Amino acid sequence: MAYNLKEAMKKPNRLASGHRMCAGCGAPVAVNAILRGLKPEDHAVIGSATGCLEVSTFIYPYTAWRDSFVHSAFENAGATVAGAEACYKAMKRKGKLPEDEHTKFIAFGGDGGTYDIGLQSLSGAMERGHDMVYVCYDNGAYMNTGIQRSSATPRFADTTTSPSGKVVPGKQQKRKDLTEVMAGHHLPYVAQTAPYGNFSDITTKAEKAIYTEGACFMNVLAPCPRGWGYPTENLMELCKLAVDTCYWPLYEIIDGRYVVNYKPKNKVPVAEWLKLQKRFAHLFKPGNEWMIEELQKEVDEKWERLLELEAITNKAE
Amino acid sequence: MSKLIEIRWHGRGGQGAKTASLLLADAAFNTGKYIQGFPEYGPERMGAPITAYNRISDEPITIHSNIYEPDFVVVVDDTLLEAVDVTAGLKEDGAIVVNSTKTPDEIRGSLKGYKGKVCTIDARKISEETLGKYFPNTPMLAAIVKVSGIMDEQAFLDDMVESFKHKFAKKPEVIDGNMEALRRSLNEVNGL
Amino acid sequence: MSIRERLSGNEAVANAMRQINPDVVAAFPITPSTEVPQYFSTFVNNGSVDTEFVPVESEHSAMSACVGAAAAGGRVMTATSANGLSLMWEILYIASSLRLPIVMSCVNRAVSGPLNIHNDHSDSMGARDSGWIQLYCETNQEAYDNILMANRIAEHLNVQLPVMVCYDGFITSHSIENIELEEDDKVKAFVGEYNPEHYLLNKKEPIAVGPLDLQPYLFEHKFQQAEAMRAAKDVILEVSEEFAKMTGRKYGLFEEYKMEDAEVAIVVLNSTAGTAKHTIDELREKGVKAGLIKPRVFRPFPVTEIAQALKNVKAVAMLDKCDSTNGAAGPLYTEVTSALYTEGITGVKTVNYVYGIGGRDVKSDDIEKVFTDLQEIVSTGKVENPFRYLGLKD
Amino acid sequence: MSENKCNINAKSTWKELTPGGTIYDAANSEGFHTGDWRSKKPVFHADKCKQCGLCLPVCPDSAILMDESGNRGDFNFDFCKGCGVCAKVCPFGAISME
Repeated sequence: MAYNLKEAMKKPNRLASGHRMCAGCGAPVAVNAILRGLKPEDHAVIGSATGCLEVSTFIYPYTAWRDSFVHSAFENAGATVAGAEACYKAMKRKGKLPEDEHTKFIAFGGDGGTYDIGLQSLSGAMERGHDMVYVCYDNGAYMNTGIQRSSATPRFADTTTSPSGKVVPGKQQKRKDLTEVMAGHHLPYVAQTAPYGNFSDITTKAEKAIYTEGACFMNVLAPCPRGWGYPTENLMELCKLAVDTCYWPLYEIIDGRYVVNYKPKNKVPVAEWLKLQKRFAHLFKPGNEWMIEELQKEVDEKWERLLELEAITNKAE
Repeated sequence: MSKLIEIRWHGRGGQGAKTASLLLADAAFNTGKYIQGFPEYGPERMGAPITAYNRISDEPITIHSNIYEPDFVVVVDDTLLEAVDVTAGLKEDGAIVVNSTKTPDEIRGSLKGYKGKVCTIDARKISEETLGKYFPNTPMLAAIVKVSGIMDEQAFLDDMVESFKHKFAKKPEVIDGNMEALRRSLNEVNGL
Repeated sequence: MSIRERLSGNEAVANAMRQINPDVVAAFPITPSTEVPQYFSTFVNNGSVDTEFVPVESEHSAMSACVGAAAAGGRVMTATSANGLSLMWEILYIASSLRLPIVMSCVNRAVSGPLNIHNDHSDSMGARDSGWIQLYCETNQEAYDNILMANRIAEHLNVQLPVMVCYDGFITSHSIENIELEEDDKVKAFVGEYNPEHYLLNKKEPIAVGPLDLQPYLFEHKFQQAEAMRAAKDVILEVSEEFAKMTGRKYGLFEEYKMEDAEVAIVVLNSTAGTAKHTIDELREKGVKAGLIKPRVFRPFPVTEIAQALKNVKAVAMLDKCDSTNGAAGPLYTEVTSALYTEGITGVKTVNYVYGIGGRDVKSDDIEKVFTDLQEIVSTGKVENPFRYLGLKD
Repeated sequence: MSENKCNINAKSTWKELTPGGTIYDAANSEGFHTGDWRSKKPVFHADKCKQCGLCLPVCPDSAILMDESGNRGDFNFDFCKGCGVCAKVCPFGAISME
């Protein structure tokens, strides 16, 4: 069914109010948008890696999760949810669960729990093909422990372990492209998305991922006002610019075929996105223009490559 | 037999000394004994010397160490005599049985002055003539049954035909050859 | 009627798992436990169980998947050794604190480094305070029997804790020995169905597992866990009694061997206890009043019972296949001496031997040497050095 | 709004806590109010609202009340943390931060 914002919003918020994420945090916005991809009648087992999302949504004795929820550790959301899914298969087979009941399995992890410490667990769960969706909410650093760099942190960003110092101006390495790493797992469905516009992109992709059989992966941009250094009200503007600059392209990979969902007619210069964030403030000091140029070059190259991948994978047989 | 019998096997990785020790354990088990069968553990590599052990008794066995003073030693490959001290700790009232074309007297010279009984068996010849290929396990199994007297020979043969029927359910044509190899081996041990 | 068989420890355990037919088995290969998931995956692929087997990419994920599956409401089992257990470390504590009744066979092996694949107890002893019930096994028979009892113990409402069944790598795991197996239908009836009260897959009651548990709560949750561990003692005895009715094989918290009139005794775990029985039989023929205590239940530790069992001996040696490297004694010594002191038993001389590290073989002669030392301690009334090593080349 | 049915609070004894910290009462966080985190308060101007719905999905705290037909109403100040994201996305100036 075609996406309709108001219809979608009639669904219950499966991440309930009363959680303790920061004011203006992108993660709960992304999570609820993902969970609106669930059919209301379906039950879900949701797992989370240790991180902001987990420690703010299930503080004893309060849970914000309307579905069943499991948290174990930082680096094992993939394996933990995979275990629950395996149990579901076994219990269904043994007739221990009602036949007409459907349970879907979703794991959430931040970029720390996904790109870095949890990458092995994620890779294993995806490769084994558990019927689950792993959703990375990518805010580009270890925010829960106080904004340390991750492999998802953009180049030159100032973090507490890649400070912009007198000699070294912020993080020196390019960010890992995890969506591409997951594409290499030959999954039936991989998507990159962000809360954007009327949320059609994110919720439609979530629905596809949740109801595609097998292991699916979604990488979702989730801005962090503290870590990125911007006033809380700018959440959606930062999402929009990340997409419009092509820093964070919206695309999906369906059985290996790339589909770029949004191609801005006029690519906005990446500096427009950077300048709203304190973590990039040093890039705008005189003499540091080269850093912005480098980042622009990186964004352009990756965008061109993405368009090529789309062309190659959609060639008529 | 009421006391505990301890047997040590010497072979090379890939020759089946470990399998032979387990087959002996099986045969003894099937005649009602308490048994242990275990190799000296380590990364098993083709060609490297390996050791395997058996304990066989009419009473439950509680001891769980390796075997240092065996009653019997089986050497599956006589080229090991150069490399390994095969009679180390071997009881003088026990025996060693070596797979070799040589006579017991010829072998005794390589055994560092062991004074007990030395037996040989030409497992290659028996194996090739009865099975068409070189599988030293089967002849060596029969040889140690003969030399040690740990079980009645007919009971052993009766048990083995059953286990071959099970093992070779998909190629019953090899059962006769294997049984022939066992029977010949029981009769062709030298030095008894 | 029990079935007379001969199996290796790993074969026996895999067969017990086949008979239990758990919902999920998640495991990663590591010597010497590898055969357990190997045999078990054969049962899965031949259709003799309807378990979901998860061939994970590491032990960390093995235990994580077990946590997910157990929280989901399944009966869950795994196996590992040494470094595999080390890699599970973090999740061992999570499994027990979330009160998930996972059953693991821990095939004891030296933890690296340097790398060694042979038996000692440094792996499970390192995990002794991870909140898991620990059962130790002398033989393949005991490994089989303890696995059959483990789910019942773990799942008991007064317990709800994971259970680790420990048996010696290679010595027990790979040696073929005689064993009595129980019929499949009897095992099925004994183990019963697992019906957890709260579980993730219950759509009617969605639950949340694994909170952030702050200062007002964690202490109380840990106390609940400690209470469950204390309660486990009675549950283990109850289940063991029921097991004895089915099989005739009796298990307590520990086994006492010729302790009635023993003057000198050793306390030792697992397969070495068998060798010690052999030695004790020989010494008894020579008139030495030697005895043995073989703890089966190391967690919870039977403080009162073990102290009472030792109160009449003159000297006792604790043999540890694990050096705590605390500059003093191994864990078994520390536990037993602490128990004696707690029970006010001060007349028993105690000595520790660290032995068998990295697969160093333990002969009957070695055990005999310990008893000789104990007799000397009795005759002199002195323990020159309580922290000793057995079988060390020095 | 669901209450914290298990009645667990910082004074609860060990006997009163749920084993392992498992909670059997999904979404009971709705009994925990985060409204007092707010320093700025959104004000809804119903007269300017065109019911486009764009403010609804952007609220991190699901603190915008909605009727059965999907039309938005006032804020749920039990949970609104005052981040201002809704005010910024409203194309019609129907929300102001005060």
